[in-house]
Amino acid sequence: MNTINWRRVIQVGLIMGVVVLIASIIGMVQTFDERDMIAGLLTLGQLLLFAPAFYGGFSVAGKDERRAPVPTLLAGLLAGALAAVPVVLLVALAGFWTTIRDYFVNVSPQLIEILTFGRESVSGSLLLLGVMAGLGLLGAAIHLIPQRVRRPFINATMFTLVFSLFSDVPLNIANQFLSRDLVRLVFPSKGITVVAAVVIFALALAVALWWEFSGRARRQQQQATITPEARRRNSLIVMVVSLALLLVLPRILGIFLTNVVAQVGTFVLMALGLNIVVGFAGLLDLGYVAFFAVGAYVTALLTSTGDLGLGVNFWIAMPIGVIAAVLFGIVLGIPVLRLRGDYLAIVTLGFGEIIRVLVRSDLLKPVIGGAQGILDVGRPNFGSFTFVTPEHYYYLILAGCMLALFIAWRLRDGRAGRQWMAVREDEDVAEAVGINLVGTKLLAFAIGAGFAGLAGAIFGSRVGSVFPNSFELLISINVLAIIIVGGVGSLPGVVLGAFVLVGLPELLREFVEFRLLIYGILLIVMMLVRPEGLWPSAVRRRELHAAETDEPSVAAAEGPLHEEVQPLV
Amino acid sequence: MTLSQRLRDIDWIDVWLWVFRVVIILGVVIGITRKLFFGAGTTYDSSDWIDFFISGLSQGGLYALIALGYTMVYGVLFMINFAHGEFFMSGAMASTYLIASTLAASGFINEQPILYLVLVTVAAVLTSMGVSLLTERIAYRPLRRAPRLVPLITAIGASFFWQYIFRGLFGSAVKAFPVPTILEGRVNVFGLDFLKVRLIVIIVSILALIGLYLFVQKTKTGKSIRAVAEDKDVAALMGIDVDRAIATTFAIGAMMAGIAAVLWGLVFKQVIFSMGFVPGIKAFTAAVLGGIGSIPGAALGGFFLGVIEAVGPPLILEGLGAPGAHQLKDVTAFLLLVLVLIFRPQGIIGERLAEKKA
Amino acid sequence: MANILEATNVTKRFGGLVAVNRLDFAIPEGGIVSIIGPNGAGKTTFFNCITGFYQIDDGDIVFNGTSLKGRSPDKITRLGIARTYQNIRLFAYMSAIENILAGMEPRLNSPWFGPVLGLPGTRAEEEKAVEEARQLLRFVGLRGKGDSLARNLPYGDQRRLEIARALAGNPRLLLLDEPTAGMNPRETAETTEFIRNLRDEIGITILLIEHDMRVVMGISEDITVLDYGEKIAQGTPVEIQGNPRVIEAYLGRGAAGAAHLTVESVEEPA
Amino acid sequence: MKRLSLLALLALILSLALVACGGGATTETPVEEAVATEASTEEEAPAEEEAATEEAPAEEEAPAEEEAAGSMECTDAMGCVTVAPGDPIVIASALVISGPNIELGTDSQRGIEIAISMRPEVLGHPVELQAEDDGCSAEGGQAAGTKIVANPQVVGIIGTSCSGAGVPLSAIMSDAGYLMISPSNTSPALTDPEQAWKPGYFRTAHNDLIQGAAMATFAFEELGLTKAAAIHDGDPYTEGLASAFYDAFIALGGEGVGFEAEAADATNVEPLLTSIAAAEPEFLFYPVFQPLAPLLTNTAKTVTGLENTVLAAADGVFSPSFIEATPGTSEGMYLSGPDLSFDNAFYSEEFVPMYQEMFGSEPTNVYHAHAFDATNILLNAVESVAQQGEDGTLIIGRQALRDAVAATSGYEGVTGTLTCSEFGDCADARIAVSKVENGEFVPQWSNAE
Repeated sequence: MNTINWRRVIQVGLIMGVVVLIASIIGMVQTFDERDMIAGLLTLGQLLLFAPAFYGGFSVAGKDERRAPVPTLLAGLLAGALAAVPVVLLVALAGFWTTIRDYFVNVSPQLIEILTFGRESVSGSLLLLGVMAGLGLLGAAIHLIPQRVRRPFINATMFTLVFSLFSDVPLNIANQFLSRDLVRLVFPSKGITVVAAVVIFALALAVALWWEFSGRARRQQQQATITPEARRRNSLIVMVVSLALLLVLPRILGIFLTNVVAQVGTFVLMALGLNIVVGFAGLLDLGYVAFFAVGAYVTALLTSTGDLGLGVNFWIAMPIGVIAAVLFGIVLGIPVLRLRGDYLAIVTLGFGEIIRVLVRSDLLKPVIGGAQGILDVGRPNFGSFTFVTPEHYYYLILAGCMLALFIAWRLRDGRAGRQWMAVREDEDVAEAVGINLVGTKLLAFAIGAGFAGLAGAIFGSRVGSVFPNSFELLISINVLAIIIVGGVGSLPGVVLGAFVLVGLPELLREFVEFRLLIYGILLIVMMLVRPEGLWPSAVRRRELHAAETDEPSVAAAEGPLHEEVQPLV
Repeated sequence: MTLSQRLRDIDWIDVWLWVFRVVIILGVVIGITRKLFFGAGTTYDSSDWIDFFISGLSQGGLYALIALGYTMVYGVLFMINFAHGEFFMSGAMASTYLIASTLAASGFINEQPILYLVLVTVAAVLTSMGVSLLTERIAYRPLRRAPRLVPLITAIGASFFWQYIFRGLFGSAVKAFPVPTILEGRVNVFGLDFLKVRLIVIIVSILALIGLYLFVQKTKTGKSIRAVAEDKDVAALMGIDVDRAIATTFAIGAMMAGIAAVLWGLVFKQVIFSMGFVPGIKAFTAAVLGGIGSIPGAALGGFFLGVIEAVGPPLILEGLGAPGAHQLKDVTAFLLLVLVLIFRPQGIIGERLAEKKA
Repeated sequence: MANILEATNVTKRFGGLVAVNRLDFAIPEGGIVSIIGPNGAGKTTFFNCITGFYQIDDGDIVFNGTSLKGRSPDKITRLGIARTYQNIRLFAYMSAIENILAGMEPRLNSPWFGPVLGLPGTRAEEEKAVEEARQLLRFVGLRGKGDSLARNLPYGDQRRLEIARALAGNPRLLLLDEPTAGMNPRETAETTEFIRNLRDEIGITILLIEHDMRVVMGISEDITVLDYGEKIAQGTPVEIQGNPRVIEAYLGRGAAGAAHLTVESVEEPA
Repeated sequence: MKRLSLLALLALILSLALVACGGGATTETPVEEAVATEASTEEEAPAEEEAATEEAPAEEEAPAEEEAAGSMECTDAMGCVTVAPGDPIVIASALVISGPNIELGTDSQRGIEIAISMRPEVLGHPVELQAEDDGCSAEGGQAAGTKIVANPQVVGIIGTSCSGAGVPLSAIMSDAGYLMISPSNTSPALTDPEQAWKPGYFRTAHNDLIQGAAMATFAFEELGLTKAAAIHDGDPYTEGLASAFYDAFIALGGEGVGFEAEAADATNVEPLLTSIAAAEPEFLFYPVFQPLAPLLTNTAKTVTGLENTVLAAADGVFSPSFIEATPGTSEGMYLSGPDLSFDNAFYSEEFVPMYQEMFGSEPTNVYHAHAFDATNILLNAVESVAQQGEDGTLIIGRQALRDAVAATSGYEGVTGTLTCSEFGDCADARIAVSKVENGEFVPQWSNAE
């Protein structure tokens, strides 16, 4: 590429500029600016501001390996600068339109200050323009580095950014093992110190370079020559090690992170259930929270020592809660499971909303506490040992997740899994080969409900009280987003999805306000770009990329199946 | 045939569905009887019932206008445009914050009330259309050949996206929608006492519905939309620009949502970023009630739902002795949706959906 | 020979349109019977009525002494009726072997929780099923293709796989909806031979819808001709070839006197 | 891109493992020692504490304790916080600082920040605030509580904002030996030993029962109205307050003509109000939030039968934005809330100007004052119980701290004179009722008079 594709440069630059503008004008930049990543140097808000410029530069430079440096750099510079133009205009606008805040509430003086690096508007704007142009240039310049250096370099940078963004994780771990003074040296209040960042970057770079230059080739070779037995043995070792790691995890993480993991685990449990419904059987359920609520309320009512409760032992109440959720799933499922696709989605949404309204209603207040919820939910115990701390619940949830994973895995590979897959692919034909549609769907629905009920039972006990506002539609959407982002139908994907969508926001409380916005963007982007999810199941991957990858016959791609079968998500 | 054989031949699902039907019908009958003949709960006089009814009717008009967007898009693409409620919200928010509040502050609102309403409506309609076209272009069009649930999921994503973009732009507070003083108060028509704004809503929504129906039936654009709804491939062969027709469908739906947004402001006098979600679901319910894909169906479903929501709680729920009856009106609405989908999926006046569509 | 399936007075309406009108129809056990007729004559609709996909409005269909009226498709399949589709409907993203295993549903009895508890019965049944599925694959000539996705198989293989899936449930009656549609003459001949073998070797009764007259006339023992949902003729291939009503239905009224229905003249594309 | 992110993830996990292993190796000895010390501490303190007590604090305290061991011992039944020389005294906050109720939480947090800035040093140590988010929900309170008790340096918690979050948080902090003072929990359950009360729970906010009773008294006695109705939206706060009012009104001898509920996200409230109007109430109390409160206010004016009904709401909407959202229609309405016309000069002359200076706006809610008082009570207690070493080390006993807060009596704060009850109700429960006149809140009446 020796000439600049001006159209593309302008297009990319302006798109990035609009992204930056929107992030600024809706208050994201300002809110995220309170999060230090590298103390005194970089905040999350600035990252949000600068990343598009960098990416713009990176993307306009293109993928062509043989390119002249000057046009490449020029294109990057221009794209970066263009990405700054909309916000610079915003700064200018805010300069003379003093009442802008009456209209756009987040265009605050603080935002302008962030955008202009605390200087007065003209020099600040120019600085911003310069910085973003420079970043665009850098983004483009990345392409000029030889690939073997480039990759480790990018990886090390990413690692440093991720490390500093989620510095809570290493901080809490370090707190477990190191003295406080030492910890403070690396982690001030939030984020990490500049020196620490440099050290971490250097270390990461060294590791990545070593990996790139010495390791990669050899490992790839090994990978190729490995025997199936050895692979099986390796995966067994991996499983044993990870299980051992899971067992000692609370010791490593400390109480706060353990609680986060327990929270993630609750969602893993629910997502495993919804994954059976949506991923295996292809039934979109938007009212999934209803079963979570049933499990939580039934268990809470049985175990609570308060006015409404019966004071039953948790170990008796929990299975009853699960069974209640399953029965509820069946009772609801029977009428709705004859509906198809999107109608089912809407009806389940309606049921979820009905449950949400009912749990807080005056109608059921005498029974389930209405708005005031249920207090003093019972805790599980073994003899005189009672579950209290997040650590205890971690093990309970871990056991629940393991059980659910096992059940989901065995069912998927068994007859039921095959029936679900057939129903998902073509209901009519599935019925015509002798599969009882309602029974098969009901089974998925009931098992999914059971997992959610279990999650609810543990949730109520862990939190110690049950209030209606824990059962909003949002939970359903959250769980759905988990399985979509993780990979529909994929068991490891579900776990990964829960960590990304529940664990990360838990670590970044700043996200909370923008959580749903980010979910919305994620759902759209995932569907457009990577519908199979982050960690897709083998089946799903071949479904969504069958046409691109494996083509034993060219004719097949054009065969009658192409139009006919629509695998549901 | 032995007893056990007979038992095996019984479809237990049908049995359960019958039980379900009977329970619901019994509930409704008992509730109404107790209310009307045994005076359960508060006693209402006839003017109260008329108030319930009119209020429900005008609310239904709003639902109907929003429902049109759902029904038209469903008719053409067979997808539930979950984000349609946000198109409605965007029109209301943008027109209130950017136009209405400025015009109200300058006193223009009462000097030129008609012009004020026109300007606000134009702003709302344009915003709704813009948001809708942007959504269609980015989140739906690339997925037109994808499995059906894929666009539904992007639609859910788009719904949250717009909601929180507008929250970010204008904040999370309630904003007053300025109403010209001439529209305040009541008016007497045919011996019935209407709030002026309620009457306006009912009239405007009926006019808009008729106008839209004629548009779709009579104009060239309307015909091309119907052709695309019948069969996209054939329509394309006939020289119809399918993308354009679909975009037009979205734009028309959004236009109705924009009109609904202004009417909404006149009635409830306030806007907030979260205002689109619940009306969106309700309007979708209305569209399904009437028979999704049909314009008169959406209208009928909207009015029906509005009236049921207003009259149902005092008439049926209070009759059954439920405390806090109005809190449960969403339950009535969604139960109605569930019942219709289970027992009459084609809706009140809808045609039976062909196999490939259902 | 006893009739395995008897349809009496079967009527199916869609709104105002009568798709199948008062049709009487019977298939003798072990026979190969065909239904022909112009497009839209109601052939596939009648298939759908037999398999329970449509509920018939009037009349009755009795299979092996049991009325099929009001039964759901899965129950009918479990009674021993299997079918294929005009436009192949495999589970496209399942492998060939999984498709056949799905077709074996009517014969599988292990409970859903079997795999979770590791019940020996379940495991034995699964192992046996996989073994039988592989045999079936070999039988239809798809040896070694068990793990490819159905959608990636060549067209002819897909047809065969669909038949294998239908056979997997050990049906007594097999309904084939245009099994040679889209095939070249050589494949068509092979398939015809294959169908005949099915009856001769396994003893399955076969009901065929077909447009290709070579196939129909070649293997059918009895042919029923439908037009606008009504039976206009029934008989042996020879009888049908000479029937003026049939020629009229296919070629229009004017041609009736002039033309004699030959095998070539009615061949039409799928 | 995919490989890249996967690699980054892998690297993160690897490095975590490295940190963990490396850390483990170098500090093995101290940890063992810590365990040993922990054991000995426990022997000294044969606690009523269950097996589940925090381990982290012991591990952390141990080395520090050794330094100071020469001069001081921790004799507290529930353990101590040791503040090394130069280290800050850490107090935590658990307030709603995100989501729809953000105004409530940030306002309280500002109260805390003002209190800290007014007394930057306590016993020679700076005061540091660890701010957490209670999310205004049970799980939010649970998460915030866990995070706070993971830090053994925290002496006490100011929070939570919402009662729903307070329930799990009070259980967690109580088990861990901490104490909390809430500036805005008003649910009666939290200080009811039969329900959710836990040792170590205190609050400077008034109990709902008091506000409900005050509003009832105002309506029945001051305005002389005899027929009242109430509406809530299913939120624990609004339901609690509405029913407290309704019960108190009937107890006073008035007639309750309707206790209704409406969804918080309702749109068409006209049928509800028509229903209520049919019962002809003279006084209608709806202590709900935005957007329901303005919606009810705007609609009530147009409903036949409610023209002369007196409308009233509570502190959930006691803010200028409510008046902006109800132009004209809220005129003449009554709003109840904590008495902010505190007749001490300190509040109006020092506190509010300071608030404006630090945060650039008028107070957005009422509970900043309660948070301010809560912070001061906590810091006073720290001052009174801390053992001070020669080098400046502080040892603060947790049980002693609770006792000191519980003993608060006649404390002159900005919200009045505070005395803590046995179950942690410390508020000087002065409720004021204001009337909206010409778009301003004009104080009318207070239950203190």
